Amino acid sequence: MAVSHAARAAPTDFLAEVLAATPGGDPRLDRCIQCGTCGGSCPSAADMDHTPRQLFALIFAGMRDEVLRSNTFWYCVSCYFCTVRCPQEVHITDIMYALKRLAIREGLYRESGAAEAPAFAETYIDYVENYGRSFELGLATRHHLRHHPLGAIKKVAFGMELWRKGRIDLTPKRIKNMAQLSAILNKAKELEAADGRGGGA
Amino acid sequence: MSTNGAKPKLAMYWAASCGGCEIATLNIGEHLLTVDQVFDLAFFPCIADFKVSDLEAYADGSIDLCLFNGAIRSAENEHMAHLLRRKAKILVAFGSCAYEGCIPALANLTSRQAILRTVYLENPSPDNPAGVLPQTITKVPEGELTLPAFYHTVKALDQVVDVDYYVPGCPPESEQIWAVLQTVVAALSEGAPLPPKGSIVGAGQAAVCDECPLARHEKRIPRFYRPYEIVPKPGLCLLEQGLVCLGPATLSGCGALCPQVGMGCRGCYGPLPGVVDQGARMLTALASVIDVSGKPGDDEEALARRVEEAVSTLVDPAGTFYYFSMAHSLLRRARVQDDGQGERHDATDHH
Amino acid sequence: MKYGYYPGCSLERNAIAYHESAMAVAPLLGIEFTELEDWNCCGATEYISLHALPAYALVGRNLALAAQQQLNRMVAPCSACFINLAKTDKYMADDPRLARLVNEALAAGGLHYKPGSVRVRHLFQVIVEDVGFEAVAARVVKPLYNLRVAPYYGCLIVRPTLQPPFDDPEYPTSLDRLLRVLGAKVVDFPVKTHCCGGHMTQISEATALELIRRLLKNAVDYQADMIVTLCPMCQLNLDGYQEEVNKHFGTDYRLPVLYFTQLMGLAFGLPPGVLGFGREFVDPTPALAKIGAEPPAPDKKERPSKEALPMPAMPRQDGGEP
Amino acid sequence: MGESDRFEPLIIGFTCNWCSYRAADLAGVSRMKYPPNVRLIRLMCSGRLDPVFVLKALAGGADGVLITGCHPGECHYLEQNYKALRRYHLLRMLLTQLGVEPERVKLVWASAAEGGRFAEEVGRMVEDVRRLGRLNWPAVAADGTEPGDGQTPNAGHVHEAEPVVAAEAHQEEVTP
Amino acid sequence: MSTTPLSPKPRARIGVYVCHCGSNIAGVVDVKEVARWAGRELADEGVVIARDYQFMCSNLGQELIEADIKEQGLTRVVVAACSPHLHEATFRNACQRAGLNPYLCEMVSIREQVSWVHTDREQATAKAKALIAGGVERVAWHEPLEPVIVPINPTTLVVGGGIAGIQAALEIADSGYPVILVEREPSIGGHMAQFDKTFPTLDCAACILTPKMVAVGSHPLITLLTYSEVERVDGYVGSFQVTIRKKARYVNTETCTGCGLCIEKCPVRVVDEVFEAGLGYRKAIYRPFPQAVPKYPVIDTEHCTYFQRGKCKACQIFCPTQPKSIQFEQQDERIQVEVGNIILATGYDLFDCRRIPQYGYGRLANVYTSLEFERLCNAAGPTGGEVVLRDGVTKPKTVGIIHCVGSRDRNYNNYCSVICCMQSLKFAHLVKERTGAEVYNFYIDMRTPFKDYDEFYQKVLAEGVHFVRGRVAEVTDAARHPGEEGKIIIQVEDTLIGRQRRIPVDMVILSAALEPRRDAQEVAHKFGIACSTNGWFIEKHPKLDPVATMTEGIFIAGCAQGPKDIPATVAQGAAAAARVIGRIHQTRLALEPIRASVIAERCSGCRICNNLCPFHAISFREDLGVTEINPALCQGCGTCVAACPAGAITGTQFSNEQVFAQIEGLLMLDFSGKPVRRLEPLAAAAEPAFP
Repeated sequence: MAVSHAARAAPTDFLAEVLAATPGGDPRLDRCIQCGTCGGSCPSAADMDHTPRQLFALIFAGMRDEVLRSNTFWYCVSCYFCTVRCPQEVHITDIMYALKRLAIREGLYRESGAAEAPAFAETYIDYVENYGRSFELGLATRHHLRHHPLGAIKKVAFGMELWRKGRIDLTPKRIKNMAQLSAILNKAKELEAADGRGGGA
Repeated sequence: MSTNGAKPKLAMYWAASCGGCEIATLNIGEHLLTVDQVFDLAFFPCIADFKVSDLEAYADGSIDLCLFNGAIRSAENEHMAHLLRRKAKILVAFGSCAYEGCIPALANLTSRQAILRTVYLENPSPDNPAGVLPQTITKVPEGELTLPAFYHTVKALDQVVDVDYYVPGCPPESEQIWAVLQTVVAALSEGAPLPPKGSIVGAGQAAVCDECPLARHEKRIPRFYRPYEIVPKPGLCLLEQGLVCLGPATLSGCGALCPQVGMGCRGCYGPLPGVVDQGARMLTALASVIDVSGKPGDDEEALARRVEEAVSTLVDPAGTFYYFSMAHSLLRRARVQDDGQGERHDATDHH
Repeated sequence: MKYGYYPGCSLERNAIAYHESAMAVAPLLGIEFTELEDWNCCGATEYISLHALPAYALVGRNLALAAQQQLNRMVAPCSACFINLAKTDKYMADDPRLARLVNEALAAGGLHYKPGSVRVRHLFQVIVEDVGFEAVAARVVKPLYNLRVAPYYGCLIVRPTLQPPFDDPEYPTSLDRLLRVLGAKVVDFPVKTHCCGGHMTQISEATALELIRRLLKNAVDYQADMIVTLCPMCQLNLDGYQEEVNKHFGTDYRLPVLYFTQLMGLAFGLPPGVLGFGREFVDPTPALAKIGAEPPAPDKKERPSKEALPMPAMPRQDGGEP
Repeated sequence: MGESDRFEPLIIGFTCNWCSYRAADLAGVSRMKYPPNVRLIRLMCSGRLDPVFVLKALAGGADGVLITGCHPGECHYLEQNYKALRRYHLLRMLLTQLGVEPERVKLVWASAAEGGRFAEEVGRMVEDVRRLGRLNWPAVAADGTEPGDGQTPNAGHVHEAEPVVAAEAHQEEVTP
Repeated sequence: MSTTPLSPKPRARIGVYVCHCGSNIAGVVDVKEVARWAGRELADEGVVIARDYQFMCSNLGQELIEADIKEQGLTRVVVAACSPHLHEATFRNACQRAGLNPYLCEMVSIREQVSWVHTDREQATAKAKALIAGGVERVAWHEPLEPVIVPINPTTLVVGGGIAGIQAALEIADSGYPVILVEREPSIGGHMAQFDKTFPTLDCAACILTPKMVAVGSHPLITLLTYSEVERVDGYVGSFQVTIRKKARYVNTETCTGCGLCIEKCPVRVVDEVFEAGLGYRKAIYRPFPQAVPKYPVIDTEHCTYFQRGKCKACQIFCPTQPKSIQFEQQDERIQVEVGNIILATGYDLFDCRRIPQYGYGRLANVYTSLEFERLCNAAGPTGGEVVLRDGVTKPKTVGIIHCVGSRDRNYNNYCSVICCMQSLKFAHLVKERTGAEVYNFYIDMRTPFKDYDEFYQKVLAEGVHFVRGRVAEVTDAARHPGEEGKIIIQVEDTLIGRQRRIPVDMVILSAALEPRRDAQEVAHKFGIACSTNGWFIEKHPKLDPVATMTEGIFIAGCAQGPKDIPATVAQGAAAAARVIGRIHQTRLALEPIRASVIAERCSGCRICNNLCPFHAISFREDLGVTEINPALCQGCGTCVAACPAGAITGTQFSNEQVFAQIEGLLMLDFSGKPVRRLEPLAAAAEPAFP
């Protein structure tokens, strides 16, 4: 397929960028032998525009934009099947996380089919950063009101059902030492920004 | 050899030592009478009042035999070594200190300044608010007071003067001493041949194990123990029980006294002749039989960690392996910083 | 046995049934919990999708607090919390750089965490490893005879295999064995470690519903009366979204989804009231009604025909030799 | 500090005849480049490596010693490199006590096929030892008298400033 | 009572020869300067002549050295050129021709270690000088050595009766030397005997193997010990003493005619885990297969009713021979044999597919291993060659064949098992041929090297077999759609279209990896050889010496050395045989005199060294209380030399003196080549002013 030269970074650079953005020891991506075990194992492969394997091939080819525009990693459910099955012990799930972060940093995810995922994540961590705990009701409602006002009705019904069964709070809980948590998270973000490794830690 | 019928002259001097060598010498018992018959005591400050001036008065080479014990730790020691070398026909490095540094040379693991500080400042006993340290020259109204310089590195006798023979041991065994004296006497009186210069005399041929009655087998040591940690099984080689014993690396001649009472050999008779660095020999021997191995495909870091664990049960290798031979070891001393922070570095410091 | 307890956000409310039943059975197994003081959310799979270091710092705070409160043996009942806590500890150990950065961040909150100082395990893992099947068996007073259960592990309790893997990441059998000990009939459940859809319910519902359908279908194919889970997310997706699945695929599944702790409680003779029953979307009472007083007759093996070829020997799942 | 006047450490390397010496050969045949600071001695096996060789080299003026052998489990004499490994660790303990930074004595496994690894490790070690500075043990052993302490008898060689001893210098940075 | 000190450095007349190697060395090292320097500065060290020359290894170069030895009366030679692994032999021979003991020559590598790895001319030259100084100092301590000569016993032990061992045994025996062939199982034949057809020619394994088996059984020079295992090995190349345990057969092979009546009458049916790979049955008294060599059956006591419950004896009752050939009282016997060389052809084990649960083997009835399938389509197999499902009757309509099961996977075996691709192609062909089913092959990379292999691939392609490039993710019976009900579904990414596919089939065949024998490590230790990280026996050199090992007199052949197909296995069997025959022809063998020895009077019997030698060369003489080293067993590694706390063990060619001297030499020059001021700090200093 025709790829404009501009879209193609020097192969090794992008691979290096991805590796650097993946913490937790050597992610071993450079060992990939393109066997497809990941793509074969993935429960949501059907929804992905590229199978993980293809995505890796694109990374090796240095096709940065195409990779970061892909919806593949947004459909990753982090079930770790690919990771434990990979014959080369590539940390695939972690790489998917890394790609999500890079895509967000580059603002490219919006073009991917799964524009909502990051939004949902944002709403989620909003609560975590303000309360220290997640908050299902707020999470679900706020997220859905924002992104599908219509679908939200259904969601609210679901929420009500949860509430009826005593499975949901109407108000979020806040941890005691929120100040400490905020300090930690802010410092962490600062470090991450300074580091400029696409959040590779 | 001895001129005009006059009795040959014997000298015995102590440098940095504990006096144990003299006591061992006097322990030869009734043989002392023979010694007295055969020799003129020319210089023996430990048992009679001799002055250095007396010694200086002798013609060079006029003393037939000098037993020099003690290490060279100060300028005075070295001065006396040179003096006695001049005066004596046969100079013997007598006992472990003179031979290879012995306990005094363990000071080489730290620095002169650390020692002076410990002794004159940090000890509970001294009352030294001004923090005065000994100086070679101190001016006082009456004039100048002098002290011999205190060396940073303790040396063996043969590291400052030429030595004819070595008698190992801390102290040397009395019967060995007597045997040595007999050879010399034989040489002096009947002109019997002396052993070649540089020989170790008053010792055996092989290692201490040769004289050790404890049962020995193939060795596999999973970890080491310090003497207080276990009660050794009687009759069984201490090494095999994980107790450090320098017997295998130490010249025989003592009759393996220590191992027989359940105390590992400390190595006071020094290495076998021709062996460079007794400590290293013991180190390599012990390490070789540490019972940590692996199989193909083992994680190399994990393997290294297991080995490190096992060896780290051997506390203070330097002090253990160079108990007596520090001055004669290849490295001779520890490398310490100029500020005199000469504390010995605990082996567990490194990762 | 004393453990630190990290409930995680779900168990506070949505999975409160899990929390209550866990608290009810724990004392019978000699387990004593001390809840981690002022714990915070583990970030689920969301936080790490946006920021790496803050995500690890977020979890790092929990670990640091645990160490500070001398809770060196932590238990997390939620698979996602468990994996986040355990993974952060391991990655900090494997990646000194990460460890340094996380600790720099923690320092801003006056905290520090030394990798390896806290061992985090899943509640189920603790029951298997520390309590043991014998001790569980000793507690059973009302065996769950006749109840056909599909043992559902989900992904995160067996994957990724953080040291030491306590069961097979593809085909674990410890939950099967536990349920057998409780007297239930465990059906073969090939998809026992497949994904429940996770947070896809929020992002791409269609994707999630298909994953849920696969699980429900397989359980039904093997005539299970119910699915037993170890994880709040799995329970919510399979139970709460079952109606949605039926609408979406025109199916008619009515498969209760319970926590293993709830079944333990029943087998231990505890009243359903203390086990958080009544909060399910799919009513389990019909299924539970099947529980009989008598052990079912062992299903007879039909003799293989004389032409049939022998099958390879497999290890017995009760841990014994084949 | 310019190329010209930067400190050039002298390192004695020990190789086993079957793996690491052949790795060195391979590095040569493949024209890989590494700094000329290492001078090799061929032994039949890393099991022949007598710690006394290391001490001898250091005492004789070497700034570091590189010990190489076959990977564990691949020793051509089956299991002798395990002995080398044990000796190495005990020796490091000893050297640390004697004020020699452990980095100055390094054990590296290199198979006959790992010419690249060999070259890399040599380069790395030269850098490490250069950082640690000159060892100059002959001067240490000769006298080691600290200057300016008011008493320098038969003042020998001026004792040069020593680097901090490894034991303190190289604390694991991550976990205090 | 007195012991004398160290011996002084011996005086020597040393010649130094520096090679230009064309521009290989001279291009970077100032060779002429180096030679000049050596002649001038190393004179005190004993150098009497130093020359440089274009190519020292050329005849002229060698003659130069020979001439100097004769005319200048050189007693030592140092050649600074390439790696000793290239030309040490060359220059040693030159010395020998000139009447100088070859071991008085030392090589210094200034090409591989200097000119080829360094660029700065000055620094390279300096290093070259230092290396030569090291060589000069060292060579002075060299001693003349004579090779260790050992006689070679003409009998050879072959361990393992698979095709590799069979080939080796026949080659040696046919050339007129006796062979003892030891096989663990009741019959020789190995894995090959289990196969149906062999790729790529598809000729039947039995048809080509049986004649060889018979030849072994009837060969006058081959002693066949089946149902036997080697227990211990003593001695060394030329004269090994081997202890072999002959397991009780409970059948008297003297009288047994192999009629097989006992087998027929035996009431106990047992799943045959070995020969039938668990797919078929045998009796408690059995012969692995009809063409077994030898033909005598054995009793499997674990399942025999008589041995378990003390009654039955059907086999004995019905045995037609007089006296009866069934002997329940038979015992294992130990036999001692003397051999000169040993060939290990112990083969491989098949990967246990249960270790990959997602492939369903053991849980899903119709998932087979490659070995099971071999038996399935073998005319002599449990189904008489019918390719059917586990029910024993149904023919599959769709079959999936999965490559690389347990191979090329860091979770199991991180290597390619070599034979799987061709084997899977063979299976595909056989399935088509026998059932006409649709066949899918799932592969990562199709590897068909070697003669006629790729042609076979072409043939199978033409037969309409489907090939899916992708490593199978899972094999499951969990149906998602009506079309999948009752089938086995193979889930895989078809990497050529980049989609996940689920392909329903009736039968799955797993091309399982070849693994080292479970006891390979133990066996290796018994014979004093090594295993690689993957567990295969290590050859002496991967390319140039693939059937020899580091232990003199021990050779390896076949899959014990690594996965390989039948042609390669046969070739190795023959190669090992050729090496052995060569040895036997020499009648005597000269071993490198690099050996350790104990100075008895210095040995105190501390026994530190006693368990350090993997070649069992070190033994303790209880009577003398000292340790001894057997020079023929010693391989010269020097570990004991380095370990002896008393310095009582010396090693020729690598003595402490030699290494010390070399260290001193290497340190004579600093980095830039300037001589280091030899400070003698501890020599008697001038008498100090007192105080």
